[in-house]
Amino acid sequence: MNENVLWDLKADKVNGLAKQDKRVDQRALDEYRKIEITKNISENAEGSANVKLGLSEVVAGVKMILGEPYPDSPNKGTISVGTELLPLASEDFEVGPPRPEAIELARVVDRGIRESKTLDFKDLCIREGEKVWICFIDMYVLNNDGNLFDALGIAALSALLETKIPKVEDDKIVKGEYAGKLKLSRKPILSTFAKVGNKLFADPTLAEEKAQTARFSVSTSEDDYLCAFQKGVSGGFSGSEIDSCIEMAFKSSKEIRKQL
Amino acid sequence: MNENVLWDLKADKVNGLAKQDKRVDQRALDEYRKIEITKNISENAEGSANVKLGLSEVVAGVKMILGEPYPDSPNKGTISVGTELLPLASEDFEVGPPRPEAIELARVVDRGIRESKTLDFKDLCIREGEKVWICFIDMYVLNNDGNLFDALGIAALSALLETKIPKVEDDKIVKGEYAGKLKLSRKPILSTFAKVGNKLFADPTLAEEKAQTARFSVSTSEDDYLCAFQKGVSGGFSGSEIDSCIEMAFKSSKEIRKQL
Amino acid sequence: MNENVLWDLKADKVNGLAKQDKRVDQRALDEYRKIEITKNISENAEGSANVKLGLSEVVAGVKMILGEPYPDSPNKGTISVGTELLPLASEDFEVGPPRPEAIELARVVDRGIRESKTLDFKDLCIREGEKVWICFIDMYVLNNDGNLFDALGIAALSALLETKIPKVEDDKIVKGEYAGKLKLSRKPILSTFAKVGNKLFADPTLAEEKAQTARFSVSTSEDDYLCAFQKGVSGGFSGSEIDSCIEMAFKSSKEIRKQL
Amino acid sequence: MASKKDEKIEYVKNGKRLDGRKVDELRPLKIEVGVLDNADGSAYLEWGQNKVIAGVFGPKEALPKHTQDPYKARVKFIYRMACFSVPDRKNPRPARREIEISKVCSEALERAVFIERFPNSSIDVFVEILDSNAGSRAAALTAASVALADAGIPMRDLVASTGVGKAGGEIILDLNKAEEDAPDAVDIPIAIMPRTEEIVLLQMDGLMTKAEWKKAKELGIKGCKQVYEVQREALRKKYEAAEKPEAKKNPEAEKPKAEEKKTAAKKSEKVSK
Amino acid sequence: MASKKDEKIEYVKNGKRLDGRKVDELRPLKIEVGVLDNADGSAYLEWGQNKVIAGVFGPKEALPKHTQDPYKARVKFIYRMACFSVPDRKNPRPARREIEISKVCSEALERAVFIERFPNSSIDVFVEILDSNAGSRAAALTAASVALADAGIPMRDLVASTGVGKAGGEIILDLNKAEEDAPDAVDIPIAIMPRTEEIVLLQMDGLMTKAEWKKAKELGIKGCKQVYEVQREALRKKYEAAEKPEAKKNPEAEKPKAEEKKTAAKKSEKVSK
Amino acid sequence: MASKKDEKIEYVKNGKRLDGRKVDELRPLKIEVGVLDNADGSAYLEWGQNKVIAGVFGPKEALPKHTQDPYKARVKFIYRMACFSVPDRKNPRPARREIEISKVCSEALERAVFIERFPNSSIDVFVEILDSNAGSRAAALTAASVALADAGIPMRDLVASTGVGKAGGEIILDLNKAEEDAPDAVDIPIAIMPRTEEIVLLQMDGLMTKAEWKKAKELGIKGCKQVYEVQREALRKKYEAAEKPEAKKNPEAEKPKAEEKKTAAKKSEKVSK
Repeated sequence: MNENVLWDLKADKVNGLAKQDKRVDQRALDEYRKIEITKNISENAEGSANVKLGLSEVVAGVKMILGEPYPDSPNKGTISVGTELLPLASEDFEVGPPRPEAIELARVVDRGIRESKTLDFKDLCIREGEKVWICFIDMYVLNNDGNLFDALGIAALSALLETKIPKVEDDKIVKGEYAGKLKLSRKPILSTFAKVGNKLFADPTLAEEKAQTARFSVSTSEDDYLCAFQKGVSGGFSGSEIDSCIEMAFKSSKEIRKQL
Repeated sequence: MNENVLWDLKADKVNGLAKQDKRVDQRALDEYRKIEITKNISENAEGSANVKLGLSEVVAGVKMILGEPYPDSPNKGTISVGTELLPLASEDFEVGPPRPEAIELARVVDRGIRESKTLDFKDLCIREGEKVWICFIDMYVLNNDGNLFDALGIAALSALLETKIPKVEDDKIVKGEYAGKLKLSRKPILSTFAKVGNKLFADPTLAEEKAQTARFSVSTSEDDYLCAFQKGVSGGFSGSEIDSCIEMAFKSSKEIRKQL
Repeated sequence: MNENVLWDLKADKVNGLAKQDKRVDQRALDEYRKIEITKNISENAEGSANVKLGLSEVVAGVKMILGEPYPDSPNKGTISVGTELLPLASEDFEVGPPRPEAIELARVVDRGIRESKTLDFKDLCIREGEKVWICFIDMYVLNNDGNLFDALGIAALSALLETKIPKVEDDKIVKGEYAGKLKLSRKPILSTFAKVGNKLFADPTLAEEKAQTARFSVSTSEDDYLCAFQKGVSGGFSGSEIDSCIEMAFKSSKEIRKQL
Repeated sequence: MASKKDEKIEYVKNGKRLDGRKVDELRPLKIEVGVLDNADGSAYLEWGQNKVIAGVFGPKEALPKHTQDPYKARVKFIYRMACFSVPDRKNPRPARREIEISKVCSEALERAVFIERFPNSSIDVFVEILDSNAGSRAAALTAASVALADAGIPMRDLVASTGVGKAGGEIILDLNKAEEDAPDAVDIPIAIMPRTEEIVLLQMDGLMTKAEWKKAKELGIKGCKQVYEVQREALRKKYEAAEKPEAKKNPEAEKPKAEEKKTAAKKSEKVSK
Repeated sequence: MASKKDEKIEYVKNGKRLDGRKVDELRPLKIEVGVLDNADGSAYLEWGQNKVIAGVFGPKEALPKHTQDPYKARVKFIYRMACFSVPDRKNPRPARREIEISKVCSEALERAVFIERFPNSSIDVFVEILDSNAGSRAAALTAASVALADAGIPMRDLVASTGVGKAGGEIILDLNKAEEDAPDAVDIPIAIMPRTEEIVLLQMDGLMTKAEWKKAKELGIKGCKQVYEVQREALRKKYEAAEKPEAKKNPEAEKPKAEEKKTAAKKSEKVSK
Repeated sequence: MASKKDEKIEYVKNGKRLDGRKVDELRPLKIEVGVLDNADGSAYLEWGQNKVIAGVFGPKEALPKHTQDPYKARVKFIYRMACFSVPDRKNPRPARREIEISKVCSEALERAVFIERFPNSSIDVFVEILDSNAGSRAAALTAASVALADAGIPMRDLVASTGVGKAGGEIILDLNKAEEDAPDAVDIPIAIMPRTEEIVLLQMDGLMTKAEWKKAKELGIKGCKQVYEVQREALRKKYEAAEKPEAKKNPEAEKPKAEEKKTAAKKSEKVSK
């Protein structure tokens, strides 16, 4: 059977059940799939993590690289976030330069971290105007069963929480020696919701994403801040739907934060 | 009706009229369309202009950027000219890296300015061997109704004539402060001619370009210098045709120069 | 007749003769085609050579460029090898970024030279940690009649053997003056073999490459070292076939070395 | 990336912002419709210092073929900044920021356009930013939506967009660059279809409480509705001008309406099969 | 590019290497089969510090059309390193090294797969290196070959691979990074089909004599055979687990076997003609 | 970009230039025809220090399909410089200069070739600069035109090209690098079809008066005609050699003539429809 037809049927099923407030895998509408976090999956990375969110699986790794600061913020380092949708993760992904989907994922995860101010970029300054840390967070999708936003968000944060800062001598990194851990002041969690019919599903599976008319992601902190929003897909939300998503996000993010 | 067929018909009409020394829009063979120049269309640019040449419309903007000189001319700055054929300007233009057409346009405009010596590149030197100005002229085509060469040439010159040089302190640009205007000693004007049948048309429209067998552009200065030539399209010119173009160019460029 | 069908017929002929230990051009199985080396084919290059191997023809040129050393080898310069399969060399080659075939050729030639230690990269250091020579070897295929590996290997070595080191003053190259020749301590020769049926052919022609099931290249030095291997094409070799190739390579490379 | 200014700035003082605006006041907004000759629809927009031009082509056959959807048109939205439209020269290659904005704006417009009426088609929207100072994506989306209407593309409603957010602890509409550089700045680009208030674009950067968000949401929707009025007025002017033929720029160039094009597209599909 | 260490290091002392291994001893090798849900076949492999994941899709119609071979399938092997898998961050764009490794590994696997049974098809093998420390191409090829078996692709034999070479004058199996950095280091990636000992991948870097090569060859083949045992054991475990249905990760997701797919591919070809 | 030399240099002294040439004298020019085995036509050219190789393939079906013109062939001319052909190493990626030169040379050759005889076809001309010293585009075009003739492509006339211009106030033919670096240097690449003197390529850089241009034009046309003689002589030699079969490089490799190919191309079109 044609791949697209198969997904159409799955989406139909999702839509049918949604009318009865039900999901194919019998989760509650605001319920997350099982999360498994494995830390330090790469010794070459300064910090790394593998995250399984149901059948979705991703990895993230951090490399701390010496660089020069931007002229307009001479006493600040920065972060740089990249995502690759590996072709082994889905028949839909291809070899090649990052597609808009991958760029959006990277940028939303980036904003969730950056705007939460969990990292003080001044901590990443080594010598004002000359040497700063650039914290590269590279993320790879190994298996796509939906909600890559949240899986990648958790992986990036988990990798950062493990990140050791290399020792620096004479402006060069001393391989294998570390000067301490990266300091994070918050744990921002990205929570994504799919609008299916007029229902809101937390942590959508791939089949639910095929059925969704709109998507909303919100990054929240343990001290009750909203840090970032991203609305996607060609449908809309009412203002109160957005507020419902935010309420659910604050609740579910608390649970996820415990597992970090 | 097929787009190409439509243009073939328009070109036929141009060719038919050319035999009677006439043009579709009733201009004389050496007559330019109406030119409208709007300066300072972008505050972020150090100088900018919008130019309408008939229904062709382009913009040019100048950014003065600090850079290092070439090793073999340590006391000189330089210019860098780019053109983009925006897809909103024509159904024929596409998103993507610059095509040979765009590269030729940029390079001919560049030579018209550079080779006229209107800019003394030594004026663009800040500290010999270390810091010079690179004068980036970025041009965009907003609507294509033919003769982009001349429209872009006028836009680039108009933008340069407005260009303010940013103030520099400690090798850094002080945002929003200026140390004077860019000095231009000449006003080189690019004049382009289409060969239609055995006639030479100044300032060809898009329909005339579809009918042309050859194209010739010449940049001339107010002090009677030729500064640059560019012959294009798969046809040829006799030596005396080139000379006719040059005569017409000196005449029409005087008129255009008054409107700057 | 279809191009592919033609090559299939040629390959059939190669295979047929192979059973009788014969080759289309009547060479012995371990015999090379005629080699013609023309040195200094480009004055702008610090060293250059044109090599004809039968009807295969390639050029290589060396440019010595000032650069910075890698942080982990501050007292060493380096080499960089590139290959372009020019479209004029074969109907199969196209304009565009290098294909895997071109990258493999460049990297195998690179390893043959680099790993033979014929160049002492410390000789390429000008000032430790700051200035070193980068020796760019750029190679172009002008006509492909098979065994580009060996033709390019000979061309690269011939170009290096001629290479003059530019004079340096104040960290800048003095154009047209030289401080001596590049020092090479070995003459590594790449020798390539095609497996056709169960026979091993030295220096395969293009038709023989179409018939081969596997390819093996080995770089050998005059002091009896093996410097590099590369097995290619979707077939395999027995260990003793590899050893036969190595024996043949030591023999034929001696002959080739005489012609440098 | 910009350095945050001294924290002691008061961003709202006696009900006035640094540039004299009230907290719920947009920067001056001006839209002109039908400014490009070749595009099927177009608009030029000035919004504070932002200057934006938008052009629309389509609906036309979506190419390459594998991008065609037999159930609907795609809206291809391309947002690009001119190299000189920012304080430091922008690299001409599309930045990841431009690609992301293009994606979210495409999705916002697909909600508004009756895409299901144009199977296998593409509606191409190109926006070039000629000058910028905070809020260029709202400007781009607002201009694009007017250009779509100018092209005669049938839509549920216009999409109206604005920025809203926080600076110096105050919830304010349509932040300018100075306000976006506040140490506590929050920027929320929002776009709605004003008739239903359906939110079709929503992004946010920065730290804000739920209470602040609720206030910002109200203000943002209110701002979008002001934008909507300017959009409608601009379209009204164009139609009025169209009734006086002498005002037309190029009377000869009759453009086929989208609905007619649709039929043409269908025919050409048949031929190409 | 790495700087060579002090020449006085003894790489083998009392029969033990720096990391305690014997000269003919592999680093710890662990393979898990069927770790990815969407791929038709997959494997996760740890080999010393190397960590590798491989996924296989196919056989499926080779696209674009002009890449189709009417006589056989192609094996498209893509080897990539995660940016964080090396001591210095790798640029995300594929390096020339990655492209060359992809090419030679494709060719090695094409020898093992019955490619002639799948005309016009592509068998896509993707390998991502998550962590590395010498020998990542042998790890990639070893994992890929298991993933192909997991996908039910018919093969002459598994391809088993290892590194072998020289450090400090000693011929040793499966060099680690410290050994690869020896001043006289020689690195020889080798892969064989163990049943026939046919060599399907062979590369070499460094200076070695014929006698050294002969010793290395023996040791390399021996090493590949050890790798082969681990591959077979991993596959055996998977099949045993498959017989206990409760152990299955996702019992609903029945994957079509390659042979069935082949028929399907043929059908779709007919349709597309 | 080169720094201009001291202005006191006399570029012509007692009728002689710095390199001993007269004002209307070309640098030594040598053309060899049919130097490449696989190309349908080819030429190797040395002109002063410039060394150029040109190869022609076609006419053949233009691909991709959308580049086909039902009324004529396109001439695809690709001009590239070897990285080592210039004083500083050239980046291997095609520079904007190379792309522009390729475009104007394509257009020049399309005038000379009977492109209307080969609808939907492409005639591909590749030129590689192996060494350079001012005038490489004239060298490329001159070589390409001979290679086209060698390929049996029917042409109105050969295209002959040269540089002409000004240095130290003197109008001179075929400037070398030292002359091009004169502070008042003007460089005019020109190409004509010598029988009609039709100008098919003309570019100019620098400041010159109309009177200087007229003098340069005369001199340029005269120079092109000298080049033409060398081209014809080279082709004559090749044909003479062709009549002595033992002189042929590869007697077996009979190349189909272009006119025959045309028929073949038409047949294959029918098949492919």
